[in-house]
Amino acid sequence: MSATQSLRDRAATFGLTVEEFDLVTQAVGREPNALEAAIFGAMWSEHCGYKNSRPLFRVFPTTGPQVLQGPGENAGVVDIGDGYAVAFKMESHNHPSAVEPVQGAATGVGGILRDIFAMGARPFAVLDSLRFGDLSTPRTQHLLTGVVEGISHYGNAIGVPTVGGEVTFHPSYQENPLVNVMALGLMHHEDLAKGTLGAVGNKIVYVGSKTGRDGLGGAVFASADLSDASNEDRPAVQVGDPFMEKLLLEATLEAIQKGLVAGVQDMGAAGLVSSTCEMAYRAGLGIDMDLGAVPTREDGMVPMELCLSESQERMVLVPVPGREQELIDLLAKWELDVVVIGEVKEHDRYRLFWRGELVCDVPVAALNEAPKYTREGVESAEIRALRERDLSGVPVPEDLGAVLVKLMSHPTIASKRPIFERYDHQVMTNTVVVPGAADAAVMRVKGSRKGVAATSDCNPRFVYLDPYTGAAAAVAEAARNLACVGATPLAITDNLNFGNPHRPEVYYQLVQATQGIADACRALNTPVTGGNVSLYNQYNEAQADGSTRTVAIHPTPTIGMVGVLPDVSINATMALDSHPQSLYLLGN
Amino acid sequence: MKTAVIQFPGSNCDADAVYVAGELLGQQAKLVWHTETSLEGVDAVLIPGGFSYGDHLRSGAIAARSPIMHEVRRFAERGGPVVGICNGFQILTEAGLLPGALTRNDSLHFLCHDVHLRVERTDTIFTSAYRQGQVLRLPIAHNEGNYYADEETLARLRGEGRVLFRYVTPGGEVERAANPNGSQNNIAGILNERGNVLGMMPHPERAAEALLGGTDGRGLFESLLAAVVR
Amino acid sequence: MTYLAKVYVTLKKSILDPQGRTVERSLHQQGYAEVRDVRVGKYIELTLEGERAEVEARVREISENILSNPVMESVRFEIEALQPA
Amino acid sequence: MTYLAKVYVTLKKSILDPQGRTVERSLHQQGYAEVRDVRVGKYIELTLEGERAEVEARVREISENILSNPVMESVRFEIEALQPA
Ligand SMILES: Nc1ncnc2c1ncn2[C@@H]1O[C@H](COP(=O)(O)OP(=O)(O)O)[C@@H](O)[C@H]1O
Repeated sequence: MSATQSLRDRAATFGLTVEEFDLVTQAVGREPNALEAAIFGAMWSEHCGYKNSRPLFRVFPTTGPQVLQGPGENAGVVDIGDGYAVAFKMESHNHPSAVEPVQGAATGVGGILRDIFAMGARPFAVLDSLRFGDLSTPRTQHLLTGVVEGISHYGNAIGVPTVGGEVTFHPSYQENPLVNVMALGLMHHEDLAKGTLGAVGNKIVYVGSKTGRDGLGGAVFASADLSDASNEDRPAVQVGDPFMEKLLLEATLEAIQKGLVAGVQDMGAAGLVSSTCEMAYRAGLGIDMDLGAVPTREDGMVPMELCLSESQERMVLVPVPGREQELIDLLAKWELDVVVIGEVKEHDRYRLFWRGELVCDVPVAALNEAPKYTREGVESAEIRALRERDLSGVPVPEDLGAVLVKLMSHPTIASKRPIFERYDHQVMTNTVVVPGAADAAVMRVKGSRKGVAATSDCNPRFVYLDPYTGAAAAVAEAARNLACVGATPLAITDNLNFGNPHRPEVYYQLVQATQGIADACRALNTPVTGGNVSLYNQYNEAQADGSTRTVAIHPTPTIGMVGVLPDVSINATMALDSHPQSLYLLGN
Repeated sequence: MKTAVIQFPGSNCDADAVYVAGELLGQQAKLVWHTETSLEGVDAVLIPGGFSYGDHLRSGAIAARSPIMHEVRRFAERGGPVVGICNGFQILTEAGLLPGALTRNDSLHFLCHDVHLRVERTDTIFTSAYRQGQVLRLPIAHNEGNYYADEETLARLRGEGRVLFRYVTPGGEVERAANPNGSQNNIAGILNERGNVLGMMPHPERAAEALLGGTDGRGLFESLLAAVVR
Repeated sequence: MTYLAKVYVTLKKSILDPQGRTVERSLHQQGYAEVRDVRVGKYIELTLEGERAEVEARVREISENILSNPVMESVRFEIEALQPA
Repeated sequence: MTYLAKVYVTLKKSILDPQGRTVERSLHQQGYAEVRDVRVGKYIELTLEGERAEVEARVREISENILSNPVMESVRFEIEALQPA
C-alpha cells in the first residue's frame, strides 16, 4: 500500500466502494478520517446494514394482532396470551464455524441468546439448523463433531435446553457449512425491553467481558489503521464463555425486572459501534463516548480496535436516571465489571473521544441508513434445465424395500439421536415434547396452561430447483410440523443463507425465495418478526481442466416458526401406541 | 419442609429444584447465594445441577471452595439432609463431603437421555418412598459423571451399603451396557457414612411430573419430606 | 521478584484416561502407528510476586489444594524468575 | 530407541481464556491475591519408537496438525529418550 494513497483510493480496505465512500463524505460534510470510514464500512456491511437484502424484505408481512415486536429490534416478540410473550430469532454463524467449528458454533449460540435476553425475555429453548457436505469425508466429520460440541458446550453450560433442529448433508456445503441457531425466550408483557437510550443525560454502561482484538483478524484494514500488534495478536477466532454469559443473562433480566434499565442492547457484529449507534438511532438522539473507558483485555489497543472488536459476552445498558448505583450494585452481585463509557446527548451525532480528542464525529442517521441496492436477477439456465427435466421415463425400481433401506440410511434422513443426545434438552424442566418425539418441540409455560412449540425447516434441494416454491414450502412444512404437535402457528423468523448477491443467478434465488416466504406467511397468517442474512456462502470447485469455478451453496432460507398450544397437556407426538391404531393420509 | 437450594454462579438447575421442592411438593424452598454464610432454619439442603463457575478447572472444584460450603458442612455434621444432584454431586466430592471423584464420561461426550437406576436400599431418608430393588427411569445430563474411587473406598462403600443407586438395565440387571458413563460398579449415587448426605448424577427433579414424561424422581423428594416432618 | 509458575496436572497412572485413548486411536488412524501411551493432562501457567521460598510454598498450596484433585490427579510444578519488563 | 514426547498446547496470548480467568478470580477469593495472568492449557504425553530425528519430525507433525489448532493455539514440545524398561 503506497503512502500517497488517499483514504478514498483505499475505500475497499474499509469495506466500502468508492461510490459509498463519496456518500459518506457527503453525509459527514467532509472526507471521513480512517476511523470514521471503518465505522461506516462496518455499519454499512451486509451484516449490519442489510444493503443487498433490506429492499427484498419489503414483501414480508410483519404485522398482526399477535405481533408485539416486529423486525428491527434484537428479536421479534409474539403474544401467547395470559400475559406472556415469546421473543425469538434465528442467526447464522457460518463462516466462524468453517474456521473453528467448536468456538464458531458456540459463539453463535451465545450471540443469539444475548439477542433474546436483551429483549427482557428469559431464553428457554434453542434449535439448531445445520448443513454439512459429504459425511464420508474427514472434513465434514471434523466440522460436524466440532459444531455439535460447540453448541452443546455453550447451551448446556448456560442452561438453556436445545430442543430441536435439523441436520442435512449435501456436497454444496462441503467447504461452507451452515450453522443457524434459533432461540426463544419467555417474558411477561411488561418486561419487554428495547434497545434504546431513553432521554438526554442518560448514562451508557458497558458490562461483561473485557474487549480484546477479537474478530479483527479477518478485517481487511491497512495495518496503519491498527495498533502495531502483529496479525498473530488479532485472533480470527472468538472464544465464547458461557459462564460469563450466564452471569450477564441473570443480571440483565434482574435489572430489567426491577425497572433499572431504560435500554439494553447486546454487542454483536461490529461490537461497540453497532450496538450504541443503533440505540441512538432508535432514540433519535446522539451519543458522546470515551473510548478510553472501555475495559480492555490487552495493552495498546487503539480506537479502531476498540470500536470494531467482536469480543463476546458484552452488553450495553442504559440505567434509568437516578438508579445508576442500584444497577451497579446488582451487577456487582453477579460478579460483573461495569463501567460508564458515555452519555446520551441532545445532538444527533455519534461522537467518540480518545485521550481527550474528538476522533469520530458523524451523524447517527447516516450510519444507520446504509445505501440499498436492488439488482437484476436471472435464473441460471443450468438449474432451469434440471428443474424441467422430464422424469416420466425414470423406471420404478423393482426392489422398493431396498430403496427404502437406502433412503433411511442416508445421513440426512437417518436418526439424529447421536446429535441431540449431546444437548441438554430438559434443563429448565419445561420440555414436554423432546427431540426425536416429533418434528417440533413443545415447552410448557410454568404458571399457565399454555405451551409453546417451535421448529426449524428448509429443504435446500427444493429451493435450489425452485426458489419460490421451495421457500414457500419451507414455511408450509414448519406450519405442518407445529400443527402436528397441536400448536397454532404464530410467526416466523428466517435465516437467508445464500451465495454472492452480485451474481445474477444468486440474486434471482434471493428475490424468488423471499417472495415465496412472504406469500406463504400471508396465506398462513404467520408474519415475519425478524431474521438474519448470510450472503457470500460460496466455495471454489476444482474443474477437470485444472481451473476452479466459484459455486454457491444451495440457497437455504431456513425458517424458524413459533406456535402456541392453548393447553399443553393436549399435544401429539409421532409415537404409535402398541394397541391397534389406524393411519390416515390427509391432503392430496 | 424448608429447603435451601444453593446457588453458585453458573448453577442452572437451581430454579428447577426450587420448583419441585417448593411448588410441586407444596413446601417452602428458597435460593441461597453462595456468598451467604447462614443456613438458619433450614430443614434440607439441595445442591443443584449446572455448570458452577463454568465447570472450569474441574467440575465442582471452585464451588466446593466457596463460603456457603463451610455452612453446608456444618449442617451435614449436625445430621441435616444434603442432596447434591449432578453438578451438586461433583461439588460434594470436591468438598470432601462424599468420597471419590467424578471424571469425564468414558464416551467423552455430554449425554442427555433417560437411564434406569436400581434403588439399592429403602431404609434411608432419601428412598423410603421406593420399593427395595425398584427400577427407576430418570434422565441424566452430564459430561463428567464417571464415578471413580480407589479399591479400598469402593470396598467400603459396598460393605457399608452406601451405594444407593446403580445404573441397571430396564430389567434391573447391573450390566456394562446399562452404564452410560463408565462409572465404577455402575455407581449412580452414594451416601456419606452417616447416611444424611446423598450425591447422585441423574436428575430426579426432571422426572417429577407426568407432563414431562415421568414421575419416578418424585419419591426422592417425598422420602425427604417424610423424614423431615417426622 | 516476579515468578512464572508452570503447573502440570496429570491423571494418576492407575486411572483410565479415555481422552488419551481417543487421541491415540485417532493418531493410529492417521498413520502414526508408532505412538502409544498417550495421556492428556492440564498445563497451567501463573505469574506471581514475592520471595522465592514464599512463592514456592504458595504455588505448592495452590497446586495441591486447588489446581488438582488428589483422588485422581498428580501434580508437579516448576518456578522460574521472570526478567523485569 | 523409545522416546517420551511432552506436548504443551496453550491458547494464543491474544485469545480469551475463560478458564484461566475463572481460576484466577477464584484464587483471589481464596486469599491468593498476588496471582495473575493465569492461563490454562493442555499437557499431552506420548511415547514413540524410532530414530531421534525422525521421532522429532513426527512429533512436530502431530503437535502442529492434530494436537493443536493453529488458529487459536500455540504448541511446543520436548522429547526425551526413555531408559529401556
Ligand atoms: N441438530 C439438531 N438438534 C436438535 N435436535 C435435532 C437436530 N436435528 C434433528 N433434531 C430432532 O430430531 C428429530 C427428527 O429430525 P429430522 O430428522 O430433521 O426430522 P424431519 O426431517 O422429519 O423434521 C426432530 O425432533 C428434530 O428436532
